[in-house]
Order: sequence, then C-alpha cells, then structure tokens
Amino acid sequence: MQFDPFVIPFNVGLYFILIYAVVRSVIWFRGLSRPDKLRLQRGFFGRSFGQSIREIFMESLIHRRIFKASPRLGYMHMSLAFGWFLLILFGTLEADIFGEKHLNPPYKAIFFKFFNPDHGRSGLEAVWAFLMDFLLAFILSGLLLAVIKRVWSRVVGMKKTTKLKALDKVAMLSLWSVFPSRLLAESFTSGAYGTGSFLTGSLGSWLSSFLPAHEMAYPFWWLYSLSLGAFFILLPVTRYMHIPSELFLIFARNSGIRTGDRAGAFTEMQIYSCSSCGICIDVCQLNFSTGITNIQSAYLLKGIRNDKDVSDIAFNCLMCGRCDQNCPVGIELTPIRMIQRRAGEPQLKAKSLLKRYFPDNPVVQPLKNGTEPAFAFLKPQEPEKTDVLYFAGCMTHLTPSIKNAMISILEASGVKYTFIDKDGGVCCGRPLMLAGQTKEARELINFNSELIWKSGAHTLVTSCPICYKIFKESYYLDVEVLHHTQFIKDLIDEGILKLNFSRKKVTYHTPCDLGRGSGVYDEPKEVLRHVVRLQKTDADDENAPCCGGSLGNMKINHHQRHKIAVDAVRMLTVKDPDILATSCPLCKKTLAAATGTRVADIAEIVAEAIVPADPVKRFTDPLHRMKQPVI
Amino acid sequence: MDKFGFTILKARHINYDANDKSVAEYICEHEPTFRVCIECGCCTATCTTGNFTSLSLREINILIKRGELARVNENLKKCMLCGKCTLVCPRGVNTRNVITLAREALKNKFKDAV
Amino acid sequence: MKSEGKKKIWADYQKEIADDHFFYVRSCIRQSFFPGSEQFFLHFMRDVLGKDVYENPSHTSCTGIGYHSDIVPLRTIMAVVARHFALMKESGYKNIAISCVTSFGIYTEILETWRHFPRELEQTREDLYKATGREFDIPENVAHTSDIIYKFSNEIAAKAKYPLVNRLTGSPLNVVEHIGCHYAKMFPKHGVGGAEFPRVLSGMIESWGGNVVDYPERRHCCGFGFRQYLVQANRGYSMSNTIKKFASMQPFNPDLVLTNCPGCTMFMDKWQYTAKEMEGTVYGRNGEAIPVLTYEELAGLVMGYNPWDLGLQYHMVQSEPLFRKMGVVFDPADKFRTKDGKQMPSPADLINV
Amino acid sequence: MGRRVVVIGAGAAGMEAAGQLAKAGCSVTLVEKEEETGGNVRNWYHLFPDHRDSKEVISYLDSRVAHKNLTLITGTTVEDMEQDHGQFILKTGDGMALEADAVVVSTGFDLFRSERKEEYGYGIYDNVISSADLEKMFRKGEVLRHDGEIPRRIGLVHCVGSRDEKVGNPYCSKLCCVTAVKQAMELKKKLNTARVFCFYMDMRMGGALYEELYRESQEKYGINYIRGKVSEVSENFDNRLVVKVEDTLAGRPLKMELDMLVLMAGMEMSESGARLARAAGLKTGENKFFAIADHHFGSNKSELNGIFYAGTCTMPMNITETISHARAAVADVLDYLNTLSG
Repeated sequence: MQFDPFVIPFNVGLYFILIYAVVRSVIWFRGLSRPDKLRLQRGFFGRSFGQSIREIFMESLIHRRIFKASPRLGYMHMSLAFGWFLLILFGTLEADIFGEKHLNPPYKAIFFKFFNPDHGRSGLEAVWAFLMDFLLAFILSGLLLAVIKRVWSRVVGMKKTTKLKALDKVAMLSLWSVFPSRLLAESFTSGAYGTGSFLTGSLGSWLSSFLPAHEMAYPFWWLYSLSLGAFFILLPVTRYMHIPSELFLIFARNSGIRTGDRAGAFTEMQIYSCSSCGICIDVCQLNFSTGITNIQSAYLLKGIRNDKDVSDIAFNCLMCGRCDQNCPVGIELTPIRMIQRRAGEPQLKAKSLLKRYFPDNPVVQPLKNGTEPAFAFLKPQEPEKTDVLYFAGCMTHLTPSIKNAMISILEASGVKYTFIDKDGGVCCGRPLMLAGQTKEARELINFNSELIWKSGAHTLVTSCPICYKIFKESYYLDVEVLHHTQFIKDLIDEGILKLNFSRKKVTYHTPCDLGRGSGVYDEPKEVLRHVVRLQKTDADDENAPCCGGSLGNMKINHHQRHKIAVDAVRMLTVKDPDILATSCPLCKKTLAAATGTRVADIAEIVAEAIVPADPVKRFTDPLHRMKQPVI
Repeated sequence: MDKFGFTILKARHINYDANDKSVAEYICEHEPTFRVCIECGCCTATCTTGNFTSLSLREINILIKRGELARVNENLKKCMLCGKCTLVCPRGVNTRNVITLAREALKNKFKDAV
Repeated sequence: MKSEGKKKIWADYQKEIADDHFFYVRSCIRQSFFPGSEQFFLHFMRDVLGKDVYENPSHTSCTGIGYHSDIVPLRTIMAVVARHFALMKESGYKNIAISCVTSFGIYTEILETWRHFPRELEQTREDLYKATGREFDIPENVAHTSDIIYKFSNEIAAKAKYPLVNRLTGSPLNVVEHIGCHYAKMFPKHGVGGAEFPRVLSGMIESWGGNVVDYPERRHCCGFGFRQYLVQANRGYSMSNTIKKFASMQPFNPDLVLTNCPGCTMFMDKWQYTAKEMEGTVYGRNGEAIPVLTYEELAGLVMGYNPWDLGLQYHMVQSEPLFRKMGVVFDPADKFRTKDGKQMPSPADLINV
Repeated sequence: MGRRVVVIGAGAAGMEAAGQLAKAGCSVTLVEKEEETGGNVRNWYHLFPDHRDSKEVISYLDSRVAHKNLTLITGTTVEDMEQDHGQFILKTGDGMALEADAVVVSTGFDLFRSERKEEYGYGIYDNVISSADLEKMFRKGEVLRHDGEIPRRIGLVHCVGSRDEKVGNPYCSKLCCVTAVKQAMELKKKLNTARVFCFYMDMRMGGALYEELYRESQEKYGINYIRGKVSEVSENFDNRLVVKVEDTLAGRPLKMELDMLVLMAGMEMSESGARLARAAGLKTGENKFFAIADHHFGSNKSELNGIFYAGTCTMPMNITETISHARAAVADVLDYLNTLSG
C-alpha cells in the first residue's frame, strides 16, 4: 500500500472540487430557461459536442485567441493550462505504465516521484522522466511570466493588468507555489536517489551536494500537496473559478444559448468564466485615450461576482463592443452590461461563506408596473400611406447634410417614400434602453411602431445606426429595416441609382452600432467602392474605434470624448485619405470636430456622385462637357 | 377653508433659503460640467421632446439650482434621453448625465419619479 | 443699521408743509371706519394748536377707488379733483390737507399730469366750467394729514402723557410703520423722506419715544390693491399680501402697527381677524394680534386722550394689550357706551379681548 | 526746452500720457488733485483678468512719470482755463497760473455713489458694501461682516449705477461684470466655504480673457449666477440681508438671505472733470463724460484745438484701454504741436 499522510490535503481538495463542479453544473443547468435547457441537451448530445471539445482544447488549453491578441500573454496562459494538462496526462500514464499497478488513484500520478523515487534511471523510463521535466520546465517558464506580469505587465505585451482582491491573492500564491514546490520536492527526491532528468536531476544533485536531500524532500512534498489542496478549495470563490466555468460555458454557447436581456444562469456562467486576463482593458478606448482604467468589463464582472455596487462602472462605458470582440473567452460583455444598467438599485450585502460557494442567481427586478406613462403627451399620428419610410433620427437632424443627401438619393431613386420625422420625430428609444430605462423605451417603441404600421410601408430606412440597432432588435415590425447604406446598396444593385466614380481616397469608419452592434460591415464598403477608392486600414470592420460620441456612456465629459475622437481619427487617417467616410450622424459630428480631414457620411458621398437624371443633355451640351474636369 | 369665499394663495416667489438644493449639489459633485451652464437655451431649442410638449432643459437646470424640485420632477420624466442637447451645448455640459443624475436624486424625493 | 445713512437720504427729501390755513378733505374709509381719527385731527389742529382748518360741506369722494378699479375714467376724476380745487378757491384757501392716501395719490398724480401735459389741465378747466361753471387754482401746498402731524410731532411729544415706552420694562415699544403705497411710491418727492425710507411715520414714532421696526417686507403693499379686494374671489391675493407682511414682521415682536393710509389700517386690522379665522394664526406675542392704529389715534393716545373717545374700540384688533404696556388708563365699562351713557351692543369676535 | 503741455489728473491715463510727452521732449506739468498719484487704481487690490496686484501697475506708472522734463503738482485742482492766441492759461486752486501750448485732460472717473441707489440701502444696512469697499477688505486681508462674523453667503449686484435711467446713467460701465466675476473668485479664494451669487442683467464679458474668467468662476469656484437685477434689499431680524430679485430665467421672483451684499458701482464722469468742463466750456456727452470729437478718428480730441482727452474721462475703460488711449493722446498732442511749430 503506497500511502503517506501528506497526500491528504491534495485528496481533500481534489474530491471537493470534483463534487463541487458537478453540483454547480446541476445548479446552473437548473437555472437555465426551458428552451435553453433543451438547447443544451441537444447541443451536448449532438453535433456541437465535437465543436465544443475542439474549442475547449483550442481556447481553454492552447488559448488561441489570447495568442492572437498577445503572443507572450498567450504563451503564459498556454504554458500554465496546456502544460499542466499534459503534466497530469503524462503523469497519469507514467503511473499507469511504470507504477506497481494499473488504474491508480489520482494522487499516485501527482506524487509519482515520491512513491517511485528510483524511477527514471534507464531506457523508456529516462525518456519519460525527460518528458515530465520538460513539461515542468514549460509550466515554470509560464509561471515566471505570470509573476513578472504581476509586477510589470508590459512584459507580456499588456499595458494594464487587473487588480486583485485578497482571496484571489491567496489562491494565486497557492497556484504559484504548486509548481516550484513540485520542482523542489522532485529535485530533492531525485538528489537523494540519484535519479531525475535534466531539470530535477541536475537541480537535485546540486542541492544534495550541500543539503540533506532525503530530509529536505519530505516537507516540499507536503507543501506541494497543501498548495494543490488549498488551490482547489479556494478555486470556487476566486477568479480561478473561470477554469471550470469556461468548460460549461463553451458547451452552453455552442448549443446556441445567448445572453438575451435578462440575467440568468447563462449570464452567471459568463460572469464566472472571466479569467480577468485584462485584454478588455487593453482594447478599451476609455483606457488608452482618456486614462479611465477602472470601469472595463473585467472590473464589471469582478464587481458583480463580489457583490459590489457596479452602477458607476456599468454606465461609464461607450458600449462600443470592442471588448466583446476581443474577449478570448467570448463573453457577451455588452449585453451583460446592459442587463446591469437595467438592474436598478443594487442590493449590497456581505455574503456568507456558503453563499460565496453557491451564490444566488442574479435577479433583475421586474419593470415598474402601474406607474404613469412618461410620454402620455405623445398623441397618435396618422401618417400617409407609402412604400418606403425614411426615419432620419434625432442625431441626423443635427447633421442636415446627411438628411439632405438622403432626400436627394430618395428623390433620384423614384421610390414612393415618406420622410416620417421631417418635422422632428420621436426618439427611437435606444438612448433610454442604454440608460437602463426599458419601460420608458418601450413606450417610445410602441409609439413609433404604431406609426410605422399605419404607414403601410414595406421598408424602413434610417440614417442612424443607433435607431437601426433598436429597430432590428427591439421593435416588432413587419417591414424590412435597412440602414441607408444597405438601402443605397440595393438601389445600386438594382441599377436604380447611377453613380459617378471619383478618384478620391476614402477610408471608412464603421460605426459601433452598425458594425459590431448590428453586424453590417460589407454593404457600406461596397457602396463606397462604387464611388470612390476605398482604402484599408488597421481600424477596419471589427477593429473600428468608437468615435467617442457614444450615447452609451453617461459619465464622460466632452473633453474626454474629444480625446477619444482625436485618437480614433489618428487610427483612421494613417493613409491620409481625402475623405473619412462614416455612416452615422453622431460619428460624423464627433469625428469632424477632431480632424481637418473632411468627414462625410456615405449618403453624402453617394449624393454627390449621383448622375443627373437627364444624361442626354449632359453629353450634348458642349458647355456642360467643358466643365467636367479631365482626369 | 372658504368661509369667506376665497382662499389664501401661496407665495409665488422662489424661497431660496427654504428650498432643497441637494439635487443640485449631487449633480455638481457627479457631473461638474453642470456648473458651467449659462442658460443659453440651445438644449431646449433642439430638444426632441420639446418638439411635442413643454420640456425646457434650460428651465430644468435653473429650477434644480434653485431647488424648485416639484416642477423639475413633473417635467424630467418627459425626456427621451436622445442626447441632442449634449451635442449642441456650447459649454460642454453633459446634459444627458445631468438628467439621469437628477432622476436618480429625485427618486428618493418623489413617489412618481422615473 | 446706520441711522446716519437714512438721515442723508431724508435730507434729499425735505418736503415743504404749510403751517396754517388748511382746506381739509376727508377720507371715505377713515371717516367711516376710524371716525375718531379725523375727529381728533380737527380737534388737535383747531383747539390744541389753534390753526385754521376749513371743511367745505360740498366736498365729495375723490372717486379714487373707482378710478383704480377702472370704473371712473381719468378725465372724470380730474374734473372731480378740479371741483375740489374750485371749492378751495371759492373758500379762499391755498393749502390742501388730505386725509386719505389714495386721495393724496390721486391729487399728486393729477397735479403731475397737468404739469407734464398742460393740455390736460386746460381740458379739465373746460370740463369743470362746462359742467359746474366753476374755476379753480392749483393749490400752493399739498400735504397729507400725516405730513402735518409729522410737522407737529414735537409739539405732541411735548404734551405726551404716555410715551411709546413699555411701562413694565422701561424699553421703547417696537412700532411697525406702514406707509400707504400711494403716499410716496409714485412720486417720492411728495413724501416726507422719500419712498425707500419714508420719514413721516418713523419720525413720529421716534419723537414719541418708540423704536421703529425695519423688517424685510416693510415696503410691501398692505394687500388692499383695489380690484384685488373688490372682487370677492380675488380677495385671496389681498389676504396673501397682508399675511406676507405680518409673517415678515412677526420675528421683531412689534407692539403695534402705525399706518398713514386709511385703507392700510382697515386691511391690516381686519385681515388679522380673517387670518385667525381661516388659519388660526396670530402674529403678535402671547397669542395676541397686533393692534393697527392710525397716526391720529396714536397721537391722541400718546397725549392721554380716552381711547374710547379716539374710537379705538371700532378696530377688529383691540388695543387693550397696548394700553397695558403704555400704562393708558381706561375703563372697560365705557367701551361701548354712548356719550349719553347708554350701553351699545358689543360686537362679536373682537380680537385681543 | 520744448513745448509746454499741462496734463490734468495723475491717474493711469494722465501719468502714461505725461511720461510719454516728457520723453518726447515736451515740458510737462502734471496736476493732481489728491496728494498721491495713481488715481482709482490705488483703490484696487488684484486686477482682472490675471489677478495681478494693482501695486505693479502703480509702480509702472510711477516709473513713467520719473522724468526731468516732468513737473508734478499734487494736492491742487485746475479751476479755470483760458485760451489766448493758442496759449492756454490754467488757474489752479492754490492760485498758480500754468501756461501751456496744449492741454491733456485726464480727469478720470468717479465710482457711482451707491447710496444714490436707495433701495439697496448702502450706508444704511451694515452689510451692504460697494465693490470699492470690498477691494479695501481684500487689501486688508480679511473679509468680514460688520459684526466681525465671517460671511457665509455673499451676493454681488451688477449694474449699480449703470444701465439705469432712474439714476441718470443709461450707459454700460463695461467693467463691473468682470469685476464682479473677479471679486467673486477672490471671495471664494478667501472664504472657501462661502456661497457667492452674482445678480446680473447681462454678462458682458467682452474683454480679452473675460469669458474665460467667467467660465473658470463657474467651473473652479462654483460661483452662482442669477439673471435678474436686485430690486430691493432689507434687513432681517437676525441682521442678515433679504434680497428680492426676479430670477428671469426661472421666470419667478426669488427671495434669499445673504450675509453680505456687494454693489458693483459703475463709472461716472468725475466731479472734478465736470467742474473743469463747466469752467473751460468743454462739451460733455449724454453720458456726462467729456464729448470726444469723433467716435472713430478723434477719441482723444475735444472740439477745441489744443485740448485733448486721455482715459476714462471720456468713457468707461479698463486699465489696458486707458493706457492705450493715453498713448494715442500723446500722438495727437505731438501732431498738434508740430503744426504749431510749422
């Protein structure tokens, strides 16, 4: 019987965490809505299983996405996760192959060297020992990076790293001490028995040259076991909970479960899946343009986990979605923030230890019912019957050039349209949504919906991505909702709109709510390619910066907004374009204030390029022809 | 009591000393740009809601400063938070946040606050 | 507060007040509600000082209340006033002594109008002549009777039996002065001491030993406001103004209010009753209301006249607490007794009794 | 020895003009009614827009008049002025007769006497003070109520004696707004916990850096601005002041208690200037200041040949403008003297 008391802490920790993982999984599963439960069942036993396993391997072990963001940070995560995984895998095989019997309890694999100190002297055993030493060295190199990252985050290619709370620190120290204590324990044992490969062997023989190796080894085996045990016990109440959470999350997500607009088990999984890697801080414009470093998603999730008042954090965000785009775990950060904005007054209370291990599902208070409608002053309107509705949006009224451009495009297209908010319309409701006031937003949505239904239109065109997003997401409409760039693309495709090509160089800034927010990336660019020379930049598509004008942020002042705009313009104008094109009135207004380059909405560029309706005159009138510059 | 066929009217003046200026202080603390408003009325002129009903953000600003909160509460809920006011403000007042902060501060003072 | 500063201002508003030979015009309100006041004035001027004060029986109301209520047109009231001047001319008087502040305001307003618009004067001469065959002269001296009492306030002080001193504590009484709006606010130069810091009543108070209270709503209207009062539904305006004044003077613990306008006396007196009925509020100390006196009544009281002869029992707010402070000897049994000793019925709901 | 010029009034304008003329070779006599030179600048503490100590301006002016060609006569006034064949003979209060080829009038301004605005009770209510009184308090280093208490709430009334037909001054004194802003900031610097309110009709922040000062006063010092002119002031039972004003932006009358009220006194033609105008037959304008010959090209010229104006005897000006105006007067004087020689 190979047993020693020092394995008890490890065993306690291991069985605790295994049981905990099962219990927590059950709790989470039961917390899902009925459709989500079905989705997960189908997903787990269906085709997406393979996909999930692949993703777990690529993301949870290899950390591919972090690698893409920062190779050094990726290596750090990979060496710890993948290295440790391999160490366990090969350790188990080692114990199975070289141990006294097959199918050993887990501690045999972990403490193999202690129970088999003579192992590794020759042949295959030595090769295996070399492999194990190599893996340990691999992990230790990652650990070294992690330690340095704590002290000096730039080493791993990051400008900022997350700040930790006390329990996280204890867990981190126990994790950190796992591998050095294993190294020392194995090295002393190897030194005492003259075994071990290039790492443990060399270190062991050197240590034993001046230390009593046999006596020194035993305390380190204890330390190794204690570190592991402590780490496992603390894991559920620290950020390391992300390790098991992420596995569950991957299965849930691949089964098609999404955050939606209510808090629930899936949201909680996501909140616990955050490893506080800090990538969201790095890509956040509030961080690198205005120096606000305490409101990023990692802090939001941490605040929620720790029952802190996160209302200031929740509202101090551009809602640009850049962090969602870059999150290596794929957490839907912006929807979670929206949920938090709706959550209202936080109910903060100190948590008991039990509640820390088994927290309540986050509950969002139901909407206030029975209160007076806020917008009772809005009287129902009777719009004209029409085919196409043009809804400029509040912001477009502050940029009349866009409005006028759209009118000339609509006129040139010959479609039957109504400019529904010509004399000022009712807000689309998204700003209220962004402020967490869903009930009030719903009132506006209902008002506008009624107006749209009554018009009998089949298409709703808007110039404002903010409106577009909410029309698509939160309105129940039986009309096709198009951003004007999409509408213009349709007109071009169908040959309705004839456009001149100009040789102007243009870079395109994708507005947050249109690109990351609504997934419209290609139509604007295709329209631009019709009329101008579109240049690529590093800030295209998903990487587009927020202009800074975002209605999502309630907290920053106009100086800070301007700084964001200045930095955004710098990214967008590296190729010195003639025009910086965008497709949002708010972006246009914000960016234009920060640059000398002409900023124009795509609608304006298109309107300028429209070929006059009577081309015959154009080619027969010599004077007219003379005026055309010869390029 | 209408024993004499008339009632006593409340004084119309703003009683600055008696009024509650805590909302103004709360907003100033969290949104310092509130202080630099010069009551030009740009916000009111561009207001989406003001197109439909009597909502004057300029007036709300001044009434908050003077502590005339009942009228503020009555009007504040009409705001659609569209943010045009913030864009047109010549002094860079973060008017949208002023409104959300005012709503927050009024929550404890009026039952029917938004 | 620096009295030096006030003296500087008073120096700028010195008003010439005739010494003798007055053509006296009564006040509708004063003679109806505070009959002892005008009675005392005539007695004091004629019997005590030996001055010539003439009253013409053909004299009528100035119709000022009608004018301020948009009932009497300007041209009409100018003719009415011109008629008074004609009576004065016919009686051989050049100095007019006006008992009512509304009338005083009407007279000064019309005189100023004629000064700035001589055509109006000619029109009035023509109107009056056509209507009555009378002609008139512009008076040489226009004085409100409070101006005259102010002029002789030192003579009164010399004869004072009960100075404005609290007998119990020895300290001066706190007296609120309330000047009728139409006394000097329209034409500060026509008022003793101007409009901002009028001297006419404060001078009397100081010379009779009292302490003048300067409270924040000192300048405020008593609440009469003509049409605010005349329409019943609007009386809330009137009432609210009075309450505003009393609430503002309350912290100063006034012992009495002295007014020079009959309307003010009436409203500040009677609205205290209404306030007590409607809201249960009184503004004096110890649950008492504040007596509101005319300057004639106060002068008489200071000189030691029987308060019942001065007509103080005809106020809503009774002055007994004031008598006690001043040490005025009075017989409660005589309060509602006629000259020939018959007991009159006593009014209900009087305050301070 | 060059031509003789008499400069009347040794304030900022007179000292600058006299010094420049002396440097240009004229024989200059500078007459001042007070015993000390410097005029109104001596009454100020820190100046807008940069909070410079006024003493720096005084020492600059003193350095300008230290010149051998310049004779300074203090403690006397010019009582009469006659012209005889292009020669001016000025008679002073102490019996001297000064001869001159040209005269520069720089009699400056007087501050509006705030007691004339009776409803504010200046000189009556202990804690109603003028802007000049506040400057004295700043110089003394302590701003206290009459009873020695530290004021917690202070009001500043703009346009006292300016833009007010009732006191006979329909014009804008231009500088009271910025003075109020400056004083409000100084008050906050001295009394951090005090609340300061400016009661204004319009904020006239036309000068260089004035608007920036205004913004800073709101942003950094939290000065409260109430649009509306105070209509009346009275004293409360506890000796605090009660002001009534319409908050024209709220559209409602407003009443508040204050511990101290500062009246931003406007600028008026100085009494000595008015006397000189009468004695010498110089024309004055509707605003009672000396009437300049032309608003665009002759702001230093009187309607009489050889008599020139410098500084605030012609209109309200700040120190910068006064000094520029004085320099411009020098150019006009030298030009005139040249035509005499020719």
